[in-house]
Amino acid sequence: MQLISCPWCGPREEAEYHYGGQAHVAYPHEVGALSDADWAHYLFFRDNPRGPFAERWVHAAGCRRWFNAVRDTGTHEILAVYRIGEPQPELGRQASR
Amino acid sequence: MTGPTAVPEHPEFLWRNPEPKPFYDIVVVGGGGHGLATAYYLARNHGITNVAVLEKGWLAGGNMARNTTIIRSNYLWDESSAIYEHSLKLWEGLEEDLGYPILFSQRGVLNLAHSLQDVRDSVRRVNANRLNGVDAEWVDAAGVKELCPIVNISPDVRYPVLGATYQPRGGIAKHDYVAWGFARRADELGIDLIQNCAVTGLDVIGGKVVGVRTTRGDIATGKVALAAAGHSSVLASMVGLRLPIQSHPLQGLVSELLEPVHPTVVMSNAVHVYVSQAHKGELVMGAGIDSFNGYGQRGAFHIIERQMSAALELFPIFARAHLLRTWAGIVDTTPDASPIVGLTPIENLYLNCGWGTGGFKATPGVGWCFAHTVAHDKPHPYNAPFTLERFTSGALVDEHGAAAVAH
Amino acid sequence: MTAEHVSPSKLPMPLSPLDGWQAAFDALPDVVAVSEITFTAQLNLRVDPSGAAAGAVAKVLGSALPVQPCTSTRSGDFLLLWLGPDEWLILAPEGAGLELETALREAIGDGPGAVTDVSAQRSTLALSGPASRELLAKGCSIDLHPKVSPTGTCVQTLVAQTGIIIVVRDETASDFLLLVRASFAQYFAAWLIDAGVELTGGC
Amino acid sequence: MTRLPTGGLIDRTTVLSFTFDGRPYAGHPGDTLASALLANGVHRVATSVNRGRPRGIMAAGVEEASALVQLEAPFPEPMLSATTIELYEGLVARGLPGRGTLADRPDPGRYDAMHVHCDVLVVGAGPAGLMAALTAARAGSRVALVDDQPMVGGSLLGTRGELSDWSASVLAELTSTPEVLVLSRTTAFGYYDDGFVLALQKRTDHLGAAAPDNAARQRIWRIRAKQVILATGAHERPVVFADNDRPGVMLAQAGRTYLNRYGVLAGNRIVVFTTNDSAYVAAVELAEAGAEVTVVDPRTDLAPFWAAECARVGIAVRPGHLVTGTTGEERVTGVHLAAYPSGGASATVHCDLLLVSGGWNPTVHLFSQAGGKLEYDAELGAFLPVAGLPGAGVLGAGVLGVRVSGAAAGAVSLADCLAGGAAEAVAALSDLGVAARPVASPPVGTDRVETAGLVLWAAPVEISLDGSDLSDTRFVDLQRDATVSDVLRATGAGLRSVEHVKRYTTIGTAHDQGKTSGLIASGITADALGVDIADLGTTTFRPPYTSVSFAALAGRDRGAIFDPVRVTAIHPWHIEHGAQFEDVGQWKRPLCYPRRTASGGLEDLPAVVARETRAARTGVAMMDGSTLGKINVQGVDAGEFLDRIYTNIISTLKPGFVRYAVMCGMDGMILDDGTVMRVADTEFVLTTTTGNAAKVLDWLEELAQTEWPDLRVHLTSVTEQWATIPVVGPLSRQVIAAVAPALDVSNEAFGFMTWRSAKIVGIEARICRISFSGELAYEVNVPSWYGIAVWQALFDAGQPYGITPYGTETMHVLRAEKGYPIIGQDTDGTVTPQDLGMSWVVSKKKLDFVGKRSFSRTENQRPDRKHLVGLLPVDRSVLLDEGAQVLADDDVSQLPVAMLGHVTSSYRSVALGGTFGLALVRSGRDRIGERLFAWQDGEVVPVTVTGPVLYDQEGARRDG
Repeated sequence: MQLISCPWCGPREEAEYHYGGQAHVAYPHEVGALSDADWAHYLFFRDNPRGPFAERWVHAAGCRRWFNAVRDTGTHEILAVYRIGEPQPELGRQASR
Repeated sequence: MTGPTAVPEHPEFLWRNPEPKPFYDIVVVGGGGHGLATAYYLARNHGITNVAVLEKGWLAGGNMARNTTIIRSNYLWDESSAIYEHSLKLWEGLEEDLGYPILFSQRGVLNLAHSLQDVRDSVRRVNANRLNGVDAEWVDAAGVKELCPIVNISPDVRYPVLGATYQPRGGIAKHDYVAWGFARRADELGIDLIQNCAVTGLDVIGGKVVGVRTTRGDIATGKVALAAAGHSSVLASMVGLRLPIQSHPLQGLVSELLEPVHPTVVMSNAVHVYVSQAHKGELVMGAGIDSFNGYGQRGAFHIIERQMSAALELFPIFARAHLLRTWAGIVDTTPDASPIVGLTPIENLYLNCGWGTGGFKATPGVGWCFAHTVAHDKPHPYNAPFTLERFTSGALVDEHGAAAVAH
Repeated sequence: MTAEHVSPSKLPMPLSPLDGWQAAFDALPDVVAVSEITFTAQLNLRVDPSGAAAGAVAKVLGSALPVQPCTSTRSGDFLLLWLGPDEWLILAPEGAGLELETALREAIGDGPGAVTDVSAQRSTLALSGPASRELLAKGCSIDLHPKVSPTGTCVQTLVAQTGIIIVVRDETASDFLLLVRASFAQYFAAWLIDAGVELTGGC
Repeated sequence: MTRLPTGGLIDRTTVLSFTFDGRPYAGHPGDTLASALLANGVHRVATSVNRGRPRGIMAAGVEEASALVQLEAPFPEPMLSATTIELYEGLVARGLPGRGTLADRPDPGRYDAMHVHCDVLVVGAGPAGLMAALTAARAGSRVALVDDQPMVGGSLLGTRGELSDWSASVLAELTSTPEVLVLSRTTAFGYYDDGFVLALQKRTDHLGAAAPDNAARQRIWRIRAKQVILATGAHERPVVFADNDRPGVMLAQAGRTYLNRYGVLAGNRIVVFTTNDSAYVAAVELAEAGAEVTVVDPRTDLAPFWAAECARVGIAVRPGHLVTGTTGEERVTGVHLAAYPSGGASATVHCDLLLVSGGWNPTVHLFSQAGGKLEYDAELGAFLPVAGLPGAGVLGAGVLGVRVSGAAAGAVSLADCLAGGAAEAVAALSDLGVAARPVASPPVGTDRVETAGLVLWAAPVEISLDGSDLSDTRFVDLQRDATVSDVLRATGAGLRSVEHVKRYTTIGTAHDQGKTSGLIASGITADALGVDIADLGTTTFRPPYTSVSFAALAGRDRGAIFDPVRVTAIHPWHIEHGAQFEDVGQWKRPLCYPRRTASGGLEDLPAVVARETRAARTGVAMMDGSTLGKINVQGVDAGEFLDRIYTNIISTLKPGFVRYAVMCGMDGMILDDGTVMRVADTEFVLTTTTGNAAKVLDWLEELAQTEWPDLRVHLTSVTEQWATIPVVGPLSRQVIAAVAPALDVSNEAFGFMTWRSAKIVGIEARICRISFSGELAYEVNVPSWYGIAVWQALFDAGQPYGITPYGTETMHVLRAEKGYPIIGQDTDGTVTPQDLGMSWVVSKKKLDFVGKRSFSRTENQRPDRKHLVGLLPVDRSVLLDEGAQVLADDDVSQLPVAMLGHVTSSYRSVALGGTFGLALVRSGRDRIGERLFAWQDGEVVPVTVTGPVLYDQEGARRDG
């Protein structure tokens, strides 16, 4: 079981968290003006890379705060965690094996 | 070999190990069950044999080697039950067709209901199945006990068994035998199965795919059929195609060999268990999907622990069975828990992915339909509803919302 | 008894979520002691700790809010538990809730923040004794070693299948407060009692 | 008897009786079942799975591939290795022919789990592990040391007491050091992410029937370590030759262990077949114990020391030879020798025990699971860890590293193992920022490994096998009866990957998971393909390292505490009053309150529901609605926030008022519904459906925190804060008036969809005039401490009016008669508010809200979407099945049949005078008045389509 570092509470077991998928997918402006295809992309299409992935987690059983993490989906290693509103940190790492 | 646990021998010859040729009419990416079945049906049904199947590791070493081999077709929606039922019918003749002992055992599949809403959903599905020509019945708790005497149907447990849907024609098969049966036939028909050959790029000229770059050299081709399960997003991203897919770990496990105790297949979504006893006697079980995206082919252990608790609620006699081996595959999940099989915005590039936990049972059916799609540049009627476009129009085939039965 | 016989001046008996469980707790081995602390006032407080209202809130509470994550502060009769960067749970003596709620709402005024009475939302248990850490370790992944979780530590986490707030009241006495949502309280009590079947006092 | 008169780590003063294959035997504490059987001269313990060949004991530990037994007493347990069962009084076991048997009765054992945290976890208490643990302990670190044996020492336990005093002193020091946890009988079986190691402790198995009832029989230790040092040793591997499976063919180190640890001389005429120096010590010690020993070694450049030792104790040495086959049935009686490498049979040597050593495989399972890389070492003929995995670092969790020391890292000599253990501990501590000195190694003699071993997977074959010879008896995997020929068949079939060979032959898939066979299979495959084994590799080391019982993994999450049972504050009253319960998620909700009938039985469900609904429609009834999710929403932007969440407008609601509201997902499908009560300008209380409470709160938090962090709004769950009691029916006003005399309950003063504060029996209550039944109704909310008191007060006050408690089934009937949908029953995640005919709840004014954009997608605009409608069976005595499919035609002779939809709800109704249903039907609202057919389990029921509201369509009853 992974340890995930909540930016507030520190490292806790994965079971305390809920996963929120890709981070930095903003709700579109002026949704009424979007084409069906663009709206579908917002609704259903998310990146799914093998390697570093900026994603959201919530410390559901802890402080209930959402936060972002960059995690390598190949190794499961968490490379960074940062609070909502903070920019995604630059990472000098390469994609996983 | 003889003895209670003996299974049929594999044949003396399976396949060649050819070097890749510079050109193929069709390149199938992914040497798992779907890729091999697609290749086989391209040759068998459409007479197309200048085909390569490219596998980055060893044939059928991905999800095909990591699933729990449950076969059934009792899905809720017309679109789903049609393609899965097509597949089940193919399963029923597959041993003969492939000339390979795939050990398809139609021992029946029970999907348990534990709440009144489970019962409503189950009855709804049974009625829909029957009207779609799929064998299905609702059995009460006593009926469950009759079909599988080791299930605990006591009303005093935390989530009592209120009944189940039953598909008598469902069952299990032996996954390696299935994959190798397709592979051997495909090889016999002249298709090149190329292992240790990872695709590193797709060449697209003028909106048309024309070639594949691999770790074993560049290959020119007329058409490319992607059948790479959990890795589909990574492949699609090579041509800038984004898919509504997320790849998650899904774990499975097996016990030691045990004297026969479990005559059927039991699935329980409410307590997250599905279990059968395989041919040699081992209990084969699957767990729920890990929540996070992951290509690591491993999941979290608390999922397994929780699954064991649930299993013992249903099957108290499993208490001292032993966990012998655990593993994880990578399942590609879609927003509506239905697959994507069909054309892509790029000409001559075809997509088969998003099967989530349903891929194994669909193997012959999707191989048949995907081969048709690739050969005719047009979906087969059975996979026509499973377009990429449906996510834009909203015409989803929402299997998790409706039936809540995975796997 | 019918409604008209109820004297309006006499309140009915409140019942706590674990009413009737003390005998079972008492039957646990001597190396742990468990009891429910009933009817404390509990308020959920949301306020920006760096905002204008924080000072007024501190005045009401007699102490600044703990801003270090996973800690708590005792202030007179109040226990202030950190629940999040802008969220606290205030424990106050029985009956003090309404007055405190009013005062806190006044302190926050029109600014961002919230005060919610959650007195009956959770059951509060006191757990102490030399085996209390061992008991919790059977279902809790938090490191409750005194060096890691000293007196004042307040963590929200999972024990077995339920969420919980664990407050370290006294690290040397192995004395903990456990707050569990009321609907889970009987499950948690049953879990504790089952966990206590085999306790060594070691670990 | 083969037990020597003295020696061994067994307690000879105590005799343990046990039964094997129906025969009584005796052994001692300290024995394993295997050692006790050998002490009794029993070599054959099992029968092979497919070929029915006699099988014996080939090892002394977990790598045993042959001696599988079924335990029968004190409780049946399938498939254990006789070498891992500690002997106890009354043990009953039998040899297995390949498959175990599950008990047919419930397991009385208790199982539990324990979390533990440490700086340094040391796996294995052999010489390297003890040194590592001691070094870390003296540095003041928190240390956990786990070992699968009942006593520390590891490989030292198989020696003549080497370093036994030292081991004892280390153990004493460790156990007396605070912060050090020593776990014996504990097998670390899996490495998971971030320093998480799972270990199984067998706590009472060795006590047999004497195990205390309250003790967990087995415990899963969930160990979270900052640094892991794997000192897991190595497993000796055999060499494959013909008939290598006979009882009496054993690993050399096992023969030595049985002698030294258990005082058992497992044979009198012993052949030791070795390709390396490590087995010579076994030969010498066995000879000194009285056996006649012959050493067969394919090498010709024998170590002078060992040659001299052999001469000293009278061992005949056959250098340049190897064993190609054996004779015997129930036990080996002799071996065939051949010259090496020239081949050619040279002799047969009689023996009753054949010890084999083909070298050592480091135990790298956990390291490999941790992601560690392995590299082939041609000299050792084994895959070794390349390096540790330092600094994989979880943010904020300190440094996490995995290191390997001792024989697991390829160390051969005892001195190297000792020094390596200390050195790895120092390195691990250094990564933790702790400066430590390695503890000094105890003095040891010079190890007698002088000559390089020969890497030999299988003895060359005397006769040519064409790869299909089913009479081949050169077993690679004893449990699977898989032979060299099977491997050659696999490669001949075109297989090039070890994973394929494994699946073709099944080698490595049995109980031992190929601990002794996996590498050999790779070696034979590599030779057959003419490739380097270093490139070919091995199969994956999947967890668990050794088998773990399902019950151990389930732990205490069984039975009553398998999953939380959530109950409301009023639950005791329901029990006391005979309620039958329904599981709704984790909640127990009263389904109904059956009464005793005149005949003494209980009312059946239709009778109860008829009585309960009649009370609600004609008198007064009450239910426990406390399970509804409740969320307090505060903040100056609370109204704006809720406008964005719900499909309808909330911000216009005035304090004192309540509004029904629907929320959708981004996809426009209905997520949940409930009421919104405005408490004050900046405060609302929402209700959610029972099953969706957590999901809705999570969803709102997600939006508040991640999409709209600018909104000043705070969400707090108050689900358990409030007990919620709907009081329903035309006489409900009288009941409320009775309990809240100060409240003006008139319709004028307290209108529909408003709420008031009032005291009920002195308790401040929030009373809402909302109705989920169409009747005049009040929803009483009080702090849940007073839930029962207020419930009782309402019940008492309602007695003059015959107040009737009702359950969820009656609630469902009442709402369905009014066409009110239940989210999750009448919807399934594919249903929009428009589909339910609730366009009125979708604001046209709001610029946007969650899900709005999805309503304009092509699919949402289709005229033939499914609509919620009512269905009246033509025969009103026929009850539709919930889940019946709706058809346009009653002809179902041609499958598949086009289905229009399905029945979502169906009840018998007293108020409607017959049965009725709700259904989602394609273009349903355009079919009102049409005749359709419900198909249920082969029965076709004609129905008439109606609007969903069947009772009191004009809404005349809500004000009483």
